[in-house]
Amino acid sequence: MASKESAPLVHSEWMQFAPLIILLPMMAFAVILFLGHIFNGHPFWKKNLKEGGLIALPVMAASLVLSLLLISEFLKGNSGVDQIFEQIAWVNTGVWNGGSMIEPVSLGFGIYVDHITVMLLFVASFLCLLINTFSIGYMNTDPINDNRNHRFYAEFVLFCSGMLGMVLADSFLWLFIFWEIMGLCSYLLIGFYYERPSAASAAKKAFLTTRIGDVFLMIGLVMLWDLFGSLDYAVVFATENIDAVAAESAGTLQWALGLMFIGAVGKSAQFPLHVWLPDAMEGPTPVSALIHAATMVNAGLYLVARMFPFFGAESLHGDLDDLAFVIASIGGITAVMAAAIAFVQMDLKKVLAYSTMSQLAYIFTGLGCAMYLANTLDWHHNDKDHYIVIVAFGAALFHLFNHAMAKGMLFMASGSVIHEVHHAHHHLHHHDDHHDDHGDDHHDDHDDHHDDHFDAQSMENMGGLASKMPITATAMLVGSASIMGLPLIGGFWSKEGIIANAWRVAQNDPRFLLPAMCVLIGAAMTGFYMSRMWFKTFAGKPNNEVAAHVGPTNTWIKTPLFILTFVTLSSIIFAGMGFTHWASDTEYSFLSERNLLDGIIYEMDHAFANSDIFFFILTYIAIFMGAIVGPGLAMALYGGKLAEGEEAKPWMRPIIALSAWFNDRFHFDNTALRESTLATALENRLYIDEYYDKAMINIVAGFSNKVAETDAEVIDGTIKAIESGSQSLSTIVRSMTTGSARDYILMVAVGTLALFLLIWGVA
Amino acid sequence: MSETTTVEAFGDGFISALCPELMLFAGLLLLIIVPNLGRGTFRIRGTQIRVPWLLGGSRFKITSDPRLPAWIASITLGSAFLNVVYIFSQGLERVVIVSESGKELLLVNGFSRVFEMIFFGALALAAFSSMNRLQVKGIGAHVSEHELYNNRRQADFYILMVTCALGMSVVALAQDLFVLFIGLELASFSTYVLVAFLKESKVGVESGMKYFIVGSVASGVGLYGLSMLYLWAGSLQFSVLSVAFAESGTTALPLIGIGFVLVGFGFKVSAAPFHFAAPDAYAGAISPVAGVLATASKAMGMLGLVRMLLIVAAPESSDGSAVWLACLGAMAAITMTWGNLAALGSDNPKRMLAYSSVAHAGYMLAALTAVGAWNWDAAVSGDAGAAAVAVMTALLFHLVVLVAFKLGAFLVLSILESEGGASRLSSLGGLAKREPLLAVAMFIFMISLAGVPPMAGFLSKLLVIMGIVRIAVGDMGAEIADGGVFVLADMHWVWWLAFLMVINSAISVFYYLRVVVVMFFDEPEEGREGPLPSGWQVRLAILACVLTTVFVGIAGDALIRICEMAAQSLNYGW
Amino acid sequence: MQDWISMPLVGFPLVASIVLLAFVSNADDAMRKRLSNPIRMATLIFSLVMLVITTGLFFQYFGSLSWEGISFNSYNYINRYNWIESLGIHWTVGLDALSFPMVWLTTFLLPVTIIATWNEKNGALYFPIVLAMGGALIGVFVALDLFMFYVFWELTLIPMFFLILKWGGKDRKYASQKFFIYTFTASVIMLLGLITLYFFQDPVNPLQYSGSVTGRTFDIGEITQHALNENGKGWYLGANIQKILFVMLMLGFLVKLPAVPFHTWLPDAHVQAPTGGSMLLAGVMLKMGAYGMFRLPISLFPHALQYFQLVLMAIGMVSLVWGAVVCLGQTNLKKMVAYSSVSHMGVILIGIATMQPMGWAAALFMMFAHGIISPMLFAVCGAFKHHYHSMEIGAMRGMAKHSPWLATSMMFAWMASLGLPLLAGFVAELMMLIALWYFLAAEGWSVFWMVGPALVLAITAGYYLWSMQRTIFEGGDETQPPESLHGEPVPDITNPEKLAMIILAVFTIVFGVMPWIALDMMHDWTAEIFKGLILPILGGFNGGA
Amino acid sequence: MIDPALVSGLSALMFVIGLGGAFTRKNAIIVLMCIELMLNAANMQFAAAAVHHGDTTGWVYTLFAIAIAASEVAIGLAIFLAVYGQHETISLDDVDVLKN
Repeated sequence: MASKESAPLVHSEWMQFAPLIILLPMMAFAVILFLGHIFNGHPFWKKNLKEGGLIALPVMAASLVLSLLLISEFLKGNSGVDQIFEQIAWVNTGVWNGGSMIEPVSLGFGIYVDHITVMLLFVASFLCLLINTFSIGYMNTDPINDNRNHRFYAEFVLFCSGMLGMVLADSFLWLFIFWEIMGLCSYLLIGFYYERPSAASAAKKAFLTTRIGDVFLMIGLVMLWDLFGSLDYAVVFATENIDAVAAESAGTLQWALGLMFIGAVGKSAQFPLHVWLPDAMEGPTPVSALIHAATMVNAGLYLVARMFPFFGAESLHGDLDDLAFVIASIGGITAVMAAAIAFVQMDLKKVLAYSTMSQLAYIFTGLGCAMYLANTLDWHHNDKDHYIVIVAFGAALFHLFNHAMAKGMLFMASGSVIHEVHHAHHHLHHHDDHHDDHGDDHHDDHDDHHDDHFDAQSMENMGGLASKMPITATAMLVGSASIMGLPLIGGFWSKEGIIANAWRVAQNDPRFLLPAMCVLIGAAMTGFYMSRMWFKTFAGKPNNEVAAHVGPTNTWIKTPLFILTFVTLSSIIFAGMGFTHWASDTEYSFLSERNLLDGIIYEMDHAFANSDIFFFILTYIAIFMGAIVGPGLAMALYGGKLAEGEEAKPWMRPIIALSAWFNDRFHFDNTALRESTLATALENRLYIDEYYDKAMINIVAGFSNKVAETDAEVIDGTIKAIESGSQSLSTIVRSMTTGSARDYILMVAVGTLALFLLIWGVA
Repeated sequence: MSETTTVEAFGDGFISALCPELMLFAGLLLLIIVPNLGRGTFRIRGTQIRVPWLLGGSRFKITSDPRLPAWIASITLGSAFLNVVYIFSQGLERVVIVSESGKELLLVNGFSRVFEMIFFGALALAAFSSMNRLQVKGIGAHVSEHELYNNRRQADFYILMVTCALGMSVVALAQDLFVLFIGLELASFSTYVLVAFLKESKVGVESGMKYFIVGSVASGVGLYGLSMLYLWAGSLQFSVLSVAFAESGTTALPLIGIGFVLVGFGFKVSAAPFHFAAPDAYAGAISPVAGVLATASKAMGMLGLVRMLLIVAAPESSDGSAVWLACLGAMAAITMTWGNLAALGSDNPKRMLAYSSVAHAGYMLAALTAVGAWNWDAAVSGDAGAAAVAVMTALLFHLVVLVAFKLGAFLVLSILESEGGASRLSSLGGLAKREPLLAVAMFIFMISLAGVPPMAGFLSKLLVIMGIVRIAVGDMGAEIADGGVFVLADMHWVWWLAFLMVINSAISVFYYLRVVVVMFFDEPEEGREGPLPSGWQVRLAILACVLTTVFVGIAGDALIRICEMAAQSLNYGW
Repeated sequence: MQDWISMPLVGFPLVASIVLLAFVSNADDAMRKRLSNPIRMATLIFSLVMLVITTGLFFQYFGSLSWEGISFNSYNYINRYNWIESLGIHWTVGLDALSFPMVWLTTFLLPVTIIATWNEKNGALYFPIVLAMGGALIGVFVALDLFMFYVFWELTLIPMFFLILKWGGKDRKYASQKFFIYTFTASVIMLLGLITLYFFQDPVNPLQYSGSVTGRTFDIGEITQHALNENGKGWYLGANIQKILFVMLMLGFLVKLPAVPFHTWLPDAHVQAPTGGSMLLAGVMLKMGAYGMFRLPISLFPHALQYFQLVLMAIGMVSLVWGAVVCLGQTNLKKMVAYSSVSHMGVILIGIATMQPMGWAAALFMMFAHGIISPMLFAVCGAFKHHYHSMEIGAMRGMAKHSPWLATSMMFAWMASLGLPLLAGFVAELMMLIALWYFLAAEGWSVFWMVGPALVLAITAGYYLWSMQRTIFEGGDETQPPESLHGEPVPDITNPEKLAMIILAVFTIVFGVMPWIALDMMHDWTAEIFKGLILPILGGFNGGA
Repeated sequence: MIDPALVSGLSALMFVIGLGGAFTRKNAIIVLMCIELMLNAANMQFAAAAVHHGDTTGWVYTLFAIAIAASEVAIGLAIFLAVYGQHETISLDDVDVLKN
C-alpha cells in the first residue's frame, strides 16, 4: 500500500504552503455557501461582508500572496522543474501487460512548478483577485443579485481554486480534474440567472460543448497513459521516456496529443467547438471577464503549451509537425472567423467574446508555429535555432499573458459600462414611473418599461461615454489598443512575434501560409472591430436618453481597471525583462540575458528595426494593417465628436478628434454591405449554431427517440409479447377443458391409447 | 435398517405394527355410533322396563352437537398422525403382514409410514378445519350451530374422511397390487362422495359426477391392466411381479398392463392427459376436500406409481433405460407445462390451485423419471443407489411439505368460501386489510408454491432439481477428472426436465404473485368489506401449515433425513 | 477473534423486522399511526447500530483483521454452522474485500434511506420492510454457501416486491410483478446452473462430504478451491461444461445487473417504486449482479470468462451506449435516472470484460460509487415527485427559485452521476477507460472503440444537463408553478430529506476526493485474484501460485 | 372347458367396447354401464387367468372386483340422482357449469 502521507520536499518554508493556494479558495467555497445559506438577507452579511465578497477577497489575496511567494522562490532558485510534494497516492491499482506480473499503477496528486506554471499562476491569481474586487463593485450594487450573491462568490472562489489547481497540478490527470471543476463552475456561473431561459440554455451549451472536447481529451489522456504508464509530468516529460515512446509509437503519440488538443479546442472555444463562448456572455459580467476571457479559456492554451516538451523532444524530431500544423490552422481559421463575426455584433460583450476567440486563436497559431519550429529545427544543438524556437514559444505565451490582462480589463470595463447604462436606464425608468407625462416622447424606442426590452449591453444604447466614464474609457482604450497590437502597447509585442513566426514557418513549410495569411489579415480585422467597439461606445453623441444619463462608476470597479491599465501599458517592461525567454524555456531566467534597459532597447530594436528585411517589412505591414487600416475604417464609419459640452480627458481628446475628422472625410455608406448576405451570415454566426442545433434535434434527438422507441417496443415488447403470448396460450389450453365429462373420458382414452401404442411400439 | 419381522394377521406385533390403522378403525366405529347416542331405551318385551341402551331417541346435547363428528374424526386422524410421528421418533421397523398362506399382504416400513404421515396429516387438518364449514346455506359470516348441518349429515362427511384415510393407508401398506387397488378404490369412492357432498349446490354435484365418472373409467382401465398383469404373471404380489419382470419384463403384455395401470394412477396424481376432471373437481368441492385431493390423494397416486414403476417394473438394464421412462418423461413434461399454462390465465383461485397442483404433479413425475433414469449398474454409477435415494427423498419431501402449503392455501380459500364463494380472484381482494395475518399466510403459501426461498416449497423444489441433476450428471465428474470431454448432450436427457421445471417455476410465479397482488393491492369486493367468518379451528390449521412451511424451509434437515430414511427403506437394494 | 460479528449483520435486521412486522400486522389503522414513530426510531437505531458495526469492522476494531491484502478465496470473520447438514448446507458467512464494501454500503444506505423517506406513509410497516430488505441484501453479500447465497438472493425480492406494491406509483401492480418474475426467471436458471455445478464441483474426489445425502458441499470457499486447483491445469470441468455453467450463472447476474437486453424490468420497477425502494434497488440490489459475477462465474470459470470476454465486452458496450441514448429520449425523470443506471452498469461490465486488475478494481469501485450516487439520484427524484406530484421533466421549472435545496441536491447528484471529477463516480469511469485502453491495445484494436464509451460521457452530460435546464433553471416567473400543484405553494424538501442528501453528498465527495479509502482494499483484492486465478491461466503457469 | 385365451380375447373386446362407449355416449347411466363393462372385462380376464394359472387368488380378485363394481354403481347412481336434482339432466355434455 502506497504512502498517503504527503511529505514536503521543499526548498523553503514558504513552499509547503503551496497547496493552500488551491485549498484556501476551495474551503472558502464551502464557507461562503454555508454562511450565505444561513445569513442570507442579514444586513451585516449584506452590507459588511458584501454577501461573501469580502470573505472571498482576502482568500484570493492570500492565494495571490502565496503564489507570488512561490513564484519568487522559483525565480530565485532558478530551478527548471520542481515537484514540491511527494504525490498523494490517490488511486492505486494495477495493470497486467502479459507475463506473470501485475504492474502497480498509481494516480497521484502533487504540485509541479515550472516556467509555464509560474507564468499562468501569476495571471490566474492576479486576475482572480482583481476580478473579485471588481465583482464587489459590480454584483453587489445590482438589485437583481440581491440575496444570491453568496452563490456567485462561492462559485467564483471554487472556480479560482480549479484554475489555480489546474495550473499547479503535476499531472495531466489532475489538470483534467481541475479543468472539469472549472467547467462545472463555468456552468453554474453562466446559469447564474437561472430564471432566464437563455442563460439556462447557454450554460448547458457551454458545459456540453466543452464536454465533447473533454471526451477526446480523456481518450487522449488514456492513450498517453498507455504510452508512458503515467500521466505525471515528471514521468511524461522525462527525456528517456519520450525517447522510448518515440522509438516505438510516435504515431500513437501524435494521435494522443491530437485528441488532447480537441479538448483544448473545446475549452478555448476554437472552431468548431466555439459556439458556447458568445452564449456564455449570459453570465454576470465578472464571470465573462474571469472565465470566458482571462482564465478559463486559457486552460486550453495551457494544455497545448504543456505539450511543448513532446514537440521539442529530439527523438520526436519531425514526427509531430502535422499536429503542429493542425493547431496553427485551427487557430488561423478561428482568428479570421471570429474577427469577422465580431464586425457585426451590436452587443458589447459579444464583440469582446468574439475578440477573445480570435485572440486565443492567435495564441494557438503562435503555439502551433512554435511547436512546428521546435519539432523541425535542430534546436537542441544549434543556438540560433534554439533562440528562434524559444522566442516563438515565448511570443505565444506572452500573448497569452497580454491578452489575459487586456481582455480581463476590457470585460471589466465593458461591465462597468453596462452596469452604468443599466443604472441609468433604471434610474430613468424609475423616474418615468412617477412622471408618466414626462420624457416618454424623448425615447420612443424604449418607452416600454420592461427591463427585458432594454438591452443594456447593446452598443446601440451607448455612444459618447468617454466623458462620462473617463477611467473606464481609458481602460477600454488601452485594452483595445493592446488587443489590436498598436505599437508599444501590451499585445503589440507578442502579436508581432506571432505573426512573424507564422511567416517564418510559412517560409519553411508552405502549408503554413494558411495560418500566416490568416493572422495577418486578422490583425487588420482586429483593428477594425476593436476600434468600432470603442468608438461606438465612447465617441460620438449619445445614442439615446439613457446613454446621456450614464454616470461614473464606483471605486470597487475603478481600482482593478486602474491596475490593469497600468499592467497593460507596462507590457514593454515585461518584454524587456525577457519574458518571452524565461516563460518558454528553463535555460533562461529572469533578466538573465541583459538588464532591463538593454532589454527594452533590444526589444524595440528587434521589433522596429529588424535586420532581416523580410521581417522588417512584415512588421510594418502588420502595423499598417492593425493600426491604420482597421482603425481607420472604424473611425470613418463610427467616429465622431462628443456631444456639446462634454469633454473627454486630454489623452482621449486627440483620438476622438481624429475619429471625427476621419468620419467627416471618409465616411461612406455601408448600408449595402450591412445588408449583404455575408453580413447576414455573420450576424447569424455563419449559421454554425443553427447547423449544430439542427444536428442535435434531427440526428441526436431523432436517434435517441428511435432508440427509446426500440427499447420500449422491441426489447420490452418481446417481454410483453412473451407475457401476452403465454396468456393466450393459457386460454387455448384452458379451453380444452370443455366442461363435458365426455371429453375428459375421451382424453383418458386417448392417453390410454397413446400409452398402448407407445409401449406396443417399443416392446 | 432393521431386520424384517413377519407378522401374521392378528398375530404378535400386529397391533403395534398397524396401530394407526386400528385407531382409524376405532374412530370409524365411534363416528358411526356416537352421534346416534341418545336417550333411546329398549323395552324388554312384555314388560314396562325400559332399559336405556343409548341408541336413538332424543339425543344428548353433546351427541347432537354438529361439531362432534368433526372432533371425533380430527382426534382420530390426529392421533393416528401423532402415532406415526411417534413411531418415527422410536425408530422404524420393517414389518410384513402375511396371510395364512404366507403371501405378503402388507408391509410396514419407513416408506409406508411417511405416506401414512402425509395422509393422516392432511386429512386431520382437513377434518379439523372443516368443523365449521358444512353449512346449510353455504354462506354466512357468523357461524352458529343452527346454520351447520345436523350432526348426522356431519357424521357422513367425517366417516368418509376416515374411510378415505383407511383406504389410503391400505395403499401405503399393500404388498399385493390388487390389495393396493382395493385400498385405492376405497379411498377413491370416499373422495367421490366427499367431492359431491354439497348436493344442494349445482357445482358440487357436477364436480362430483365428473370426478366420479372419469375416475371410474381410469380405474376401470387400471383394473384391466391389473388383470393383464395377473394373466401374465399369475400373481399380483409385488415380490412375484418384480421377479417376473426381472426375467422377462420386456414383452408386450406386462408392459401394456403396466401402461394401463399407469392410467389409473395417472388420474389420481392428475397427470396430463388424465387430469381434466381435476380442476372441475377442485373447483366444485369444498376447499378442504379439494385440499385433500391435491395433497393426500395425489400422494396416494404417487405412491402407487412408485410401487408399480420402481418395485414392480424396476428398470434393470444396465444403461438405466426402462420402457416406461420415455412415457413418464413425456408425461411429466406435458403435465408441468400444461398445468402452469392453464393456471396462468385462470381467474378462479381454486382452479388455479388445481392447475398448479397439476404442475406439481409434473414436477414429481419428473423426479420419478429421474429415478428411473438412474444408472442401475452400480459399477457405472458407483454410488450404491445414493442418487436414486436422493431423488426419492426429494419426491417424498415434496409430497410431505406440499400438504403444508397446498392444503394451507385451500384452507385460506375455505374461509372465504364459507363467506360466499371463492371462485373469483377478486374474492381475495383486500384480504390484507381484512385480516392481515391470513393474507400473510396466503402469501407464504403462494411463494412456497412458487418455490421462492426460504419457504419449504423452495427446498422441495431444490431437492427435486438437485436429484434430477445428480442423476443427469451421474459419474461425468469422475470422467472429466480422467480427461473426458463432455458437452451438454452428454448429460442424461432428464437434465432437460430439470430445465423445464425451472422454466415452469418461473412461469408459475406469475399466477401465484397475482394472488398476492390481489390480496395486498386490490380493494375488497362489494359486500365483503367486513371481517371474515370466524372459526378458530381453521385458523389454527392454517397456522400449523404456515409454521410447517416456514420451519421446514429454514430448517428442513430433520424432515429430509426422515424422507431419506424412508426412501432407503423402499428397497433394500439401494 | 470476533468471528461471530458477521452473523448479527444478517440476523439482526431480519429478526428485528419480522418481530416488528408481527407486532404491527394485526394493529388497526389508528394504532399503526401511533406506532409508526417509535418503529421508525427503532429501525433507525437498528440500522445505525449495524452501521457502527460495519464501520468498526472497517477500522479493524473487531479482531483487527485487515481488509487489505486479503488473498483470493480467503475471508475474514468466517462463521460457520451446520444448517441443512444432509445436503452439505452450512450457515457460512464471511467477508472479504469484495463483499465488505458492499456490506458497508448496505448498512450505510439503510439509515440514509430511512431518513430520506422519514415521512413515508404507513411507516409502521414500511420501515421494518426496509430493514428486512437490508438484512436480505447483507445476507447475499456475506453468504459463503451457495444455498445461502441463493436463498438470500431470492429473499431480497420479497421486501422489494412489497415496497413497490404497497408504496409504489400508479402502475405498481404491473411493475412489482414484472420485477419479481423477470429477475426470478433469471435466477432460477442460475439456480439450475448452481446445482449442476454443485454436482460437478470436485471431479477428483466427487464424494468428499460424508455428511450430506449427495456427498457434496455448497461451500463457496471449497468449490472455489477445487476450481482454482483444476483451472491451473486446464479447464475446470472441461471446456464445454464450464462454458455452459458460465452462461447459466451469468444469465442470472446479467439480468440483475441489468445489462441490455435484459434491462427492461428496471425502468418499470424504478419508476413505480417508492423512493426508499428505488434507493435500495439502485444502490445495492443492482450490485448483487456484479457481486455475484465476481463471486461465482469469474472466480470459478476464468477460462470461460476469457472465452466470453468479447461477448461481455459487447454487452457492456451496448449497455453503456444504449442506456445513455435511451436516457436522451426520456421525458420521465425517474425513468431517465433508471436508464442511466443501466448505462453505468455497462461500465461495470466493461471493467470486468477488460480482464485487467484495473478494470476489475474500476468495476468494484463503480459498484461502490454508484451505490452512493444513485440513491441520491433517486432521493432527488422521489422528492421531486413528492413535491410536484409529477415525474415529467418540465413539469416544474425554476426549482432553483422555488426549492433551492432540492435544486442543489439535484444538481449535485446529477453532476456526480455524469462523472464530475473529485466526485466518486469519476474515479471508476477513469479507471475503466484506462483499463479499456489496455484491453484494446492488447487486442490490437483501434482507438475508435474508445469513442463509444467516452462519448457516452458526453451523452450522459447531455441528458442530465437537458433535464436540469428544464427543472432547475428557467421558469423564474412566480406566477407559473407547476400545474400539478393546483395552486398550492411550492415546498422545498423537508429536513430529513435534507439531512439524507447532505450525508450522501458528503460521502460522494469523500470517496471522490479520497477514493483510496475503499479502493485500496479493492485493488488488493483484484491484484490477488489476478495473481491467484487469472495469471496462472493467461500469463503462463509459472509453477507456483 | 373354454380356452382361456378366447376368454381373454372376449374380455379385450368388452374392454374396448366399454371404453369406446364411455366417451361416445352422453347419458351418464349408459356411461356407467360402459364402465361396468370395462370392469367386467377385467373380471373375465381375472377369471380366465385364474384358470390359466390354476391359481385360486384370481377368483378372489374377481369377487372383490364385483364388489367394487357394485359399490361404484351405488355411488354413481346416487351422484347422478343428485345431479338430476340440481341440473335436471344427466347428459354429460349438458352438465358443464364448471369448465376452463
